Parts: sequence; C-alpha cells; structure tokens
Amino acid sequence: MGTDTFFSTSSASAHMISENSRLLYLQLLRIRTFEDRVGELFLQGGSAGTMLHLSIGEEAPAVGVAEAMEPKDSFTTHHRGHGIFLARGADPKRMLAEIAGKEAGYCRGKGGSMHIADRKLGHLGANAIVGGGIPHVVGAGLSYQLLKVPAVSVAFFGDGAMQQGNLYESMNLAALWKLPVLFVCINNQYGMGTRLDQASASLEFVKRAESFGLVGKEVSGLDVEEVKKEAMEILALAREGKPAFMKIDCYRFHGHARKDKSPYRDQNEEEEGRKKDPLKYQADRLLEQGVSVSEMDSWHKKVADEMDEALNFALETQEPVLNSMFEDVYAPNLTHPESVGSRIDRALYSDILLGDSR
Amino acid sequence: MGTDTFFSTSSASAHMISENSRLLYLQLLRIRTFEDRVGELFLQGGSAGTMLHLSIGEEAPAVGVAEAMEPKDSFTTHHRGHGIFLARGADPKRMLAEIAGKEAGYCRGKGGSMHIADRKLGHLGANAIVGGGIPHVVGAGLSYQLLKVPAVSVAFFGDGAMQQGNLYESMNLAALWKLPVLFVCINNQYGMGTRLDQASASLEFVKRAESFGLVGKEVSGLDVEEVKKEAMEILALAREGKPAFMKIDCYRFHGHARKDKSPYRDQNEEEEGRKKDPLKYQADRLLEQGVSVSEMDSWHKKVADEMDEALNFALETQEPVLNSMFEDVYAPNLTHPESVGSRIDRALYSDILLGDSR
Amino acid sequence: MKEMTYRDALRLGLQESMQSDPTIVILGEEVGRYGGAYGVTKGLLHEFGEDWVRDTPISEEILVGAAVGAAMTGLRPVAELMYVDFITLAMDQLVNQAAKIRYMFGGQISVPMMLRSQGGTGRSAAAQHSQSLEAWVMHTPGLHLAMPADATDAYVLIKHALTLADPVIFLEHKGLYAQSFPFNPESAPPWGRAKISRSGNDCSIICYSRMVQRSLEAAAQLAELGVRVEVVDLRTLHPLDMETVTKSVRKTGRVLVVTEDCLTAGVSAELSARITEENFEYLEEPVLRMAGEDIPIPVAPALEAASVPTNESIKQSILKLMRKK
Amino acid sequence: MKEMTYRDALRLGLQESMQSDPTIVILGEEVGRYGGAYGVTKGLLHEFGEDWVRDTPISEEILVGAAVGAAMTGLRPVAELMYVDFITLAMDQLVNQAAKIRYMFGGQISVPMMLRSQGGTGRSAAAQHSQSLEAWVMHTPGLHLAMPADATDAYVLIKHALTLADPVIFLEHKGLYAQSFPFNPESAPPWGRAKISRSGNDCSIICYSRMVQRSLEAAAQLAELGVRVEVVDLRTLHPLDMETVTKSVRKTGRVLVVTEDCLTAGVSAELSARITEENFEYLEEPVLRMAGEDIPIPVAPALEAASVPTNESIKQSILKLMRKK
Ligand SMILES: Cc1ncc(C[n+]2csc(CCOP(=O)(O)OP(=O)(O)O)c2C)c(N)n1
Ligand SMILES: Cc1ncc(C[n+]2csc(CCOP(=O)(O)OP(=O)(O)O)c2C)c(N)n1
Ligand SMILES: [Mg+2]
Ligand SMILES: [Mg+2]
Repeated sequence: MGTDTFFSTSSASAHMISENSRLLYLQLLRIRTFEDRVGELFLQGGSAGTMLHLSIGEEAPAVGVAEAMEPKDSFTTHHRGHGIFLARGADPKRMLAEIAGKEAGYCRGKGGSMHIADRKLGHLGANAIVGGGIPHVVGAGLSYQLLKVPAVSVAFFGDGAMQQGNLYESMNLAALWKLPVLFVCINNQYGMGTRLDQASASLEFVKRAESFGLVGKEVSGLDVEEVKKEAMEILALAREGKPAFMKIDCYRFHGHARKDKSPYRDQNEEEEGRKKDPLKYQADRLLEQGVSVSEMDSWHKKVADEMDEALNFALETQEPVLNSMFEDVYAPNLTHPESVGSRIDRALYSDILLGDSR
Repeated sequence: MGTDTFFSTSSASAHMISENSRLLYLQLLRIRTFEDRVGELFLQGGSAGTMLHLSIGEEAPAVGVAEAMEPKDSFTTHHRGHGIFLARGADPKRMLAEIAGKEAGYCRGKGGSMHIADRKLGHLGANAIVGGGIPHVVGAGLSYQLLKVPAVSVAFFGDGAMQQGNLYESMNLAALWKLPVLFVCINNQYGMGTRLDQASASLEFVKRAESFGLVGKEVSGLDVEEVKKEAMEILALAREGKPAFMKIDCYRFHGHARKDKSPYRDQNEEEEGRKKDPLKYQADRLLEQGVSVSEMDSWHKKVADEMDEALNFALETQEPVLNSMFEDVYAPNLTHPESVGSRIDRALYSDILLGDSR
Repeated sequence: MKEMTYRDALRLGLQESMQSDPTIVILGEEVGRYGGAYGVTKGLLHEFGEDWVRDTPISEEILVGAAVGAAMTGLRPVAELMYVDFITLAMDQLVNQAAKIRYMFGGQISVPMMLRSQGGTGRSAAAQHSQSLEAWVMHTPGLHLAMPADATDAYVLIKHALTLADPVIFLEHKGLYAQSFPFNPESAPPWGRAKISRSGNDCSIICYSRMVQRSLEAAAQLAELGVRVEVVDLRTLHPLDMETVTKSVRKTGRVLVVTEDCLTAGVSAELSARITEENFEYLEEPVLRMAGEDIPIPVAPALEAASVPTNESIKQSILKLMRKK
Repeated sequence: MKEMTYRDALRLGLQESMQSDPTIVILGEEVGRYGGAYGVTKGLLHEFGEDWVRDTPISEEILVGAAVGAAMTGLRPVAELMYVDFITLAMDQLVNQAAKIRYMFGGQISVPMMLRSQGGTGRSAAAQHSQSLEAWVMHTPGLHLAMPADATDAYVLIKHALTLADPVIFLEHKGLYAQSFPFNPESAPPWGRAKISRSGNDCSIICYSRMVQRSLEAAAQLAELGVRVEVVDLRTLHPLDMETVTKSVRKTGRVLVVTEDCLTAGVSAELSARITEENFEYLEEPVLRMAGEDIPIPVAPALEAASVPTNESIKQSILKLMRKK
C-alpha cells in the first residue's frame, strides 16, 4: 500500500488538516500494527526464532527521521529496526515473510528479523551486533562524497550503542572527513534490563558528539512532527558535509525481546513511560484539527487489513529449499561451498575427484 | 643507582635548591641519556630489531606524572614508554638487556622495547597495540576498589590512542564504577607521520573526557614541576574514585622509530618544537636557583656512567637459550607446548607416544 | 542418580567457586539484575552483592580488557560474553593481551581470568548469534579452552578452570542450557582428560560440546544396526588429550570427527590432522570430518538445522565409514 | 627477464587497478604522506590525490567498517591494516559484517572491498607485530584469501582480487617486501589455481607466502642429495586449489605442509586433513606438518628465527619423511 494514495478516499474535511500530519500518523499506525502482527506470527509458531525486538513506543523517532530523509539517502538500523524500515517504504509482506524465514522474504529467509534490508530502498542492513552498522554509514558517506552523490547516510541505533567504542571512531572519522552522515540514537532508556544511567556515567551525549566535532541535538520522541522538523534541519547540515548526531528520547513499551516481561522495571515507571505514546499524541492532534473519529477508524481498518494480508502471506508462502543455504555466500558467478556430505563421499571414494559431486 | 642517594655528595649550595627540582632534573637527564644509549645499542647492532621508539622531548610528562604517583600505584604504557618506566624506578641495565633481547632483560628477551615491565614496580606492561594497555588500568582500578587497596592505576598513551574506541569504553566504565584510574595522554603532536589535527577533527579532548564523566585537565609538558603539581592534584581525585584524564602537550623530537627521519615534518616546525625542551627548561631553572655549571656537569657525568654501564651490560650479557622459547606460554606447573619437530618425529615413528619426546 | 540442568550446574560451579575464592568477580552484560541472557548467573547478584556480580555496559572490548587488568592485579574475573559471536569485538584483548601477557613479560605476570560465553545453533538466531568460534581460540597459544557437553562437566570443568593461573575460555552451548543430565561429579575425569562417553570397537567418534549428545544418539541407533561406536568427549580443547583419543583410534581404526564449527580450518581439521599424524598406520580409512557447513548460519529453521551435523547425518556418515552404505 | 621487488609489484598492481577502476580508494594508517609503513603505497597519493589515497586515524575498527560501508555503496575500497596483528581490532567488521552481508541479506548486497595487510616474523617485532593469522580468515565463509609468495603473484593476484565482487583479504609478508624476484605476469596461473614452483617426484611440499621461498631453497639443497621435491605454492587459500595439490600428492605419495602460522588449528591442519581425506590411499606416509611453534613470537632474534620453519628445518623434515635420517 503506497501511503501516497492512501488518503485519496478521505473525507471532505481533509483540506483542513495538514497532509503531513495525517501521513505521519498513518506511518506511526502502520508500524504499531505491523509490530503487533509480528507478535501474532510468533504466537502462531510462524516466526523464525524468538529474537523479535518490537519498536512499539519508538514509532515517532523512526517515522520522524525517515520522513525527513530524501529518497537517495541510505541507512542502517539496529536489531529493533522494523519501524524504520517500514517508514522508509518497505513492503510489510516481504518483511513478515523474512521474519518467518521464508523464501519470499527480503533476504530469502536467511536473515530474519535482525537482518533485513532492501538495498533498493537505501537500506544497507539491519544489524544484530550492537553498533555493528554504525561504521557502514561512514563508508557510505565517503562514497557519496567521492562519487558526488547528493545523499546522506543515516545510522539508527539504540542507547546501548552509546557505550560501543566504534561509535566514537565513526564520529571522529565522519567529522574529520566532513562526510554527509547522521547518527541517530533512539534512546528508549534501556538496553535489555539495563537502564541507561546504569550503563553510562554521563548522559551528556550531545556534548560528547560535539567534542568529536559533530553537530548535536537532543529531541523528544513523543511528537513525530517535532522529530521530523528537527531531523530536516540536521539532515540539511549533514548534507553539506557537517556530520551530525541526534538523540531522540522515548520509552520501550514492552520487554527487550518477545519473551521478556521486564521484571527489572518498576510498574509505575512503565505506566509513566507508556503514557509517552507518540501514536496517541499524534491522534490527539488530528482530532483537535478536526479529523473525525470515524475517519480515523477507517484508517485503522485499512492498516489492519494491510497487515493481516501481510501476516497471511508470511504464514503461507513457501520455505526456502534446503540447498539454497549454499547460495549467496560468494558472488553468483562463483562456485558454492562444497557440502560436508560431499566431502565425506569423496574421502571414501577417492576416485571421485573435486568438482564431480557438488 | 638510587636517585635518593645521588645528591649525597652534592655541593654546599644544595640547601638553596629544592631537592624536588634537582631530583626531577636528574630523572629527565637519566631518561634522555638512556634513550641515547638505546640508539647506540642499535648502531652497534645490539638491539633486537628496529622498533625502538625514543621518548626524547617527552621526559617531563613521564617524570612529572611518575613522581606524583605513590609506590603502590600501577601503570601501563604505550610503545614509547622507556622514560616512564625509568622514572618509576626501573633498572636501566635490565631495560637495555631486554631491548637487546637478552636473558637478563626484564622479560627474558621475549618482549623487547615494546613489551617491557616489572610487575614489582607496578608496571603492568608496555603495549605495542595502540590503546592496548588502556583497559588494563580500568581492571586494576576495579581490583583496588574491591580489594580496598589505596592505589591508583595510570594508563599512559599517545595522542594516537585518542582515536581508538577502547579509550572511550574505558573512560565510561571507569566513570560508571568510580574507579581510581588516571588516563594520561602524552600528546607529542604526531602518530607516526600523522599530525594530530590530521587524525582528529576536534582537539577538545578535555571536553571529551568530561562528557564521559571524568575530570579532565590539559597541561604543558615543558615544565616538569608544573606537570608534577597538576598530576598530584588529579591523582588525589582519582584516588578518591573520581577517575580523571590528563592531556600533556609536548613534541616528539625525533622520528617515529629509529629509522624514521620525519620527512613529513617541516624543518621550521621541528626547530620550534625542539625548543620546547623540558631538560633545558629545568636546567635553566636550576642554574637560576644557583646550581653551578660544574655541579651540573658532575651529574651529567654520573648519569652517563650509569647508562654506559647499562649499555655494556646489555651488550655482554648472554642470549636466552633456544629452548626457553617454550617457557612462559602457560603457568610454570603446566607442560610446555610440544615442538613441531617432536610432532614430526612422533608422526613418523608412531610408537613414540605422546609424552615420550618433549 | 541426581539430575541437573546444564545451566544449574554452571551456576552451582560458579557459586561454590565464589564461596571459596573471595577474589572471583563476575562481569558481563545483564549478568546481574537480569540473571544472564541464558539465566546462568541468576541469583548470584543476590548472594554475592553488586560489587562482585557486575553488570557492564555494552562494551565488549573493555569488558574483556578490564578483566585482563583485574586478573593482573589480584582478582579472578569471570567475564561473560553474551554470545561468542561478540568475541570479534574483544579479540585484541583476548589474543594480543590476555594470551600473551605471561609470555611477553617473561613469566612475571599471570592473567588468571575466565571468559565465559556460549555458541552454536538451534534458536534461529541467525548469522551473528549462532557461530561456533572455538577454532580461533584453539589457534591462540596461551589460552585454555573448555567446552563441556553435559551438566557434570559443566560443573567440574568450571570449578577447575577457576583455579588455573592462565586465561581460560569457557564455551557453553545455547542448546544445552535447559537440558537435564545425570549429575555425578565424582565420576568425572580430571581437567585435561577426555572421556569415553560410550565404548565400542568398530569406530570412534571424536567430539565435544553439543555434538557429544548427537553422537551418542547416533551411536545408540547404530547399536541397533550392530555397529558399536565409541564416543570420545574431548571436554577441553586445550589441553587436548591425545592419549585417550589415540587409544580409541588404535582400537577401532576408523574415526569420525564431529564438530559444530565451520569445516574449513576448524577444530575438525586439527583433530583430523593430529589423529592421522599420530596413528597413520592404525587407520583403516581416512579420518572423516563432519562439521558445520562452510556458510554463515541462515535464520530459516530448516536451513539452520541442516547447516550442522544432526543425529541422522552422523549416523549416515558412520554407516558410510563402516562401508555399510 | 625483468626483475621486481615484491613491494614494487604490489604498488604497480594497485596503481594500474586504480588507473582503470575509478572507484578504487585506498584507506589506511600512513598510506598517504608516509607512503605506507612498508612503502607499498608510496607515490600513490601524488598520482591519485588526497581524495583517493586517504590517511586514517589509528582506528582499525572504523577503518574496516568504513570500507564495508563504502563497498556497499559504489566504491571499491582497499583498506590497509599496517600489521595483520591489528585484525583483532577489526574482526567484527570483517567476520560479522563484510563476510556475512551478502548472505544475511539474501544476495542483495555485495561488498567488493579488499583488506590488505602483512604478517610474519623476521624483524624482531615481537608478539604483537609478527603473527600469521590467516587461519581465522580461512575459517570464515564469505571471504577470499590471497597470500602471494613472489613479485609476479603479488602483482597478478592483487589485480585480479580488485575485480571480485566479494571481500578479499590480501596478506603480504613483511620479509618479502624488499626482495627482488623475476617478474613475469604472463606466466602466472589464473586466480584460484596453485602453482608448481618446482617439480619433483619424490615428495610434495605444500606451502604459500614466504614459506614457498624457504621450501624452494630446501628443495634445491635436497636435489644435491638426490631428493626431488615438488613445491606447490597455493597462492590463494580461498579458493583452495585441491586439484593441483591432489595431482602432486598422488604423484609423490609423500607430503610436507609448511606454513608460518601456529601449528595447532592453523592452516596446516586444514591442508593436512584435506589432503589426507582426498588421497588417503595414495599416501606412503602421513602428511607431515611444519608450522610456527605454538607460542607467541619472542623478540630475541635467535628465538624468533627458531619459532618458524627455516630452510634447514624444512630440509631436515624432508629427509625424515624420505626416511633418509
Ligand atoms: C555487540 C553486542 N553486544 C550485546 C548484544 C546483546 N544485545 C542485543 S540487544 C541489546 C541491548 C541493546 O540496547 P539498545 O542499544 O539500547 O537497543 P534497544 O534494544 O534498546 O533498542 C543487547 C545487550 C548484541 N546483540 N551485540
Ligand atoms: C592498533 C595499532 N594500530 C597501529 C599501530 C602502528 N603504530 C605504532 S605507533 C603508531 C603511532 C602512535 O601514535 P601515538 O599514539 O601518538 O604515540 P607516539 O608514537 O606518538 O608516542 C602507530 C600507528 C599499532 N602499533 N597498533
Ligand atoms: Mg535502548
Ligand atoms: Mg603521538
């Protein structure tokens, strides 16, 4: 479903309400609904594994920055990146199929939830190593600078990655070479069971970034419009070769991964945290602007349908064939790795020479 | 030669001059003279290899901090650490013997110039990996905290290590756990042929350290007394569990290693740089305070004798026996690694069982 | 006989070691409040307090590096890497520092630390959370390397490892934590000795960690077909007990090595090479190797399962080795 | 025939590749103004300018990580690690990223980058500057691995490697840079094929990098004693040309593998295992392995020299293998 055509059927009140506000809300909603279906996929036994990191509560950082990006811009994400990818235009069918480990998934069922990408949408990959994808945007920025591509590359990562040394090596190099790069820390307050202040002695992240020569900004992740506005400003700087850092504060509504019930968090804290709901915030704004409840319901219905369809697709589409596991290790024109079984056969029948039995 | 007894024969003018000033000068002088003998060792073909990194021009940072440390304090150094080690009480004989790869060296001829230590003097090791020894002082700080030892552990490293991610992981952990740790950056302006501003976009290192929760200080490395005073203050903080960072500016008088002629440096710059000579600075202070030229000459003579003796010792003492290479891989009570040759013999005579032919 | 899970046995070993050695400190991501990503350290924070069971930031390099420094100065740190895949971030502190410090400094400085981690497939955790990287460790002089296959060994090996004066890499398997095993520490061979987990005269399987279980299951099935397989569990890869291996190999003359790490330049290569070198004249057939395929681990469950040796594929290989297929 | 040093041949290969492929960018510590710690990139900054020959800070992880990102987005980076020992700091970007990106993302993304470095002993550079770590790379699916032994191969291999769509690890030897070799690119086998550097019927030495030279020297001395040694230079460890090896092994029936990396779980283990698996019935003797001792490299020159195979020790091993000793 292209979000560009989504409102074509919307009511006459439309002209009163900014397109932007509605679009942003729709994206928030799609992410939340998608993540919900990821949960269902798991409950139905259809997900490949349990390492499913939902971005509920973090939709505004994803959508705000993604919507501020240009089509040519590229990005990497962390393990909690479904929302960012969706906001950049991913097809929820192929996403869910990938999360289910199916052949029709974005990565042929090889990557799963934590490794998902669409090169065509500028996604250079989700990464399951905390901080692992950060250096890649520095390299991408170098490509843009040398190949004179007017694009920015954006690294999305969690507050946990603020403690990985490679972030600071990356900041220094981006600043030294004046690369079109933006570092976005989605601060959801926790890395697994560790609250940010239990992991970092100082929370002056903007000062840190500045001390490495970057432009830095701290933004609340509650209001998607605010995030987008700030992101546009800072992306404009990055595009001119002033690499930048953005810290966006939000709250991780649920556990770290699908099975974590967050026993390490205080109930009160969780309730307060969940009150900072970017969906509700944007919905309230729209209602205030005059969108009717029934219109909003119709959007919810449409999004639910879209995501149900994706879920069904993921459940029904076929598994990869076993032999596909030997593909994509090396470039397509090269031979695949020889299987262990074939090696054994050749060992026992040494007249089978290499090449006979791949 | 114990520096404590060195001045016992000094002239009657002694009471006019602070013991401290003379002691500091003597240490500076010993380092410079030692480094000079390292160069001679090389020219005489006696050094193990050519990776000899002299600390000429950087004596004041070494001596100033070392003299501010307490006997129980420990430290790690980088590859340019001869001076620091000497200032902490190392025996120049065993140092030069180690640099020559001899059995009587501090490390039995296994480590050489870049890996030299005396655990008894609190030296936890010189490191040839830029930044490699920094995390160790964090661990040592943890030991002191948990074992209630009133000591500080000090990491000495070059400006080049400011670009290694592990420094920032180290700073964060030290600050988070309030460890008695001091990070000392000896900024000699260059990492090999790269001037600091060609490696780091921002030179605000103190701000960096502060943004990780440390106390930070920037000091000139010209005046050893100043360095010592500042180091004492900051060590007192570190000792109380306020980890700290010190940047000490100086100039690398010579090339990166023994054979480097620094063609990448401007002649003018070198001349200016070498004017910032901590030895000359301290000598002038002493002369001003009334030390006579002849007294200073006598010190020079003594130090020269000490270092000549060390050089002769290093040249004459014996090589390690070949079989010692299998020692010290594992704890002394465990078997040594079996040699490749012994393996081959056992393969060809398979009745020689394991254990027969070590 | 008592039963115990692998996880509980590890915890018990850690707990008892900490009770008797007051210098042991546990460091790692989520080892404290969370109790460890796989629950091994659960409850230890409560018993020993925050000083001695310490949650660290997500900074693997300083985690291992701080352990090295602490080990040099009087503590015996146990650093937990949540997944062995993250060892990539700490290789310098492990290989260039921990492993070489005693040597570089001529024997002056000991580094009595442990690096605990877990590896292997089985949870669809994909390419960056499912590797078996023990070959890198085995290739590094100066390190000890233990890889227990059951609860008893998890317990006895961790306890002994925590008395050594050198760095020990202690690699667990994520697929074993929740499993129950007979628990009988008295029966265990000493540190550095392999164990005959099942005896037989027809052929030998040399293995460790989770592959012991799979080999035993294959062996049980093969027994019904009249093939008597001997299963040797190495327990530690450094030290490597070639004496026990040699005895088995010379008895059977037929050997299958089974490991989960990638085949090429993996542990299976070293085992195959050494067994052949030392027993060439006793071998009826070439030493065969089963191991992980030479591919990153795919996430799709069926592909993941097929990427490492299984009960069935081990059985089939033995049948081939016995020329019964 | 023309002569050229190994260093100059590498430089020529880089230079010509850069001339024909405008996306090649060189990144590394001291590669520009300094010309490379071992002088390989000297002059390239002048020819190609600061944009394309870039000095980096001392930050190995971002050096390799930035190369990965650049390779994903249109450049062909050549990242130079000054010493292969520093690969410890970049293992995550190499192993968990570069090697797995194509696979994890289902074939969508290529990473056409090169990581150049140098290893080995010979300069009394001690334990952290003298290692041979190719086994770790060989154990990692997704990477190509070239290790040229002479100037001709340095040139032809680097040129071909710079046309591949996958990450290539290109490992040079510090002891070869200054040496002159006959230079004859036309004579070189294609990428991925081993070379018979000397033919003989009595036994085969399988080797690569500097050990080729030592093996050839040993072979020349052995010829005077009437032992005709065949020396096979692998040139690339991935791909590994088992066809050429097998042909030689089946001809001679006696094999010595010679590598400089530590023996245990090193490349020599993989070669020994594979040769034996594929040629068991053709072997007169077990495949023998010579390799670096299982120790960190000591600094004392005599100890360092004795820690890896030498002309003399290779010769002695061959005599033993031929049962002449
Ligand atoms: C290098 C590395 N260390 C540890 C982990 C295990 N791990 C996965 S997610 C996570 C927490 C990450 O926290 P944060 O970066 O804040 O992201 P969030 O999960 O909050 O989105 C940890 C410790 C990992 N995947 N990679
Ligand atoms: C991790 C690592 N990268 C690169 C090197 C090579 N190298 C040795 S010294 C040096 C320069 C270090 O500069 P700095 O830290 O300022 O110390 P200085 O030599 O100026 O004392 C470099 C790049 C190394 N030894 N270790
Ligand atoms: Mg977080
Ligand atoms: Mg410097």
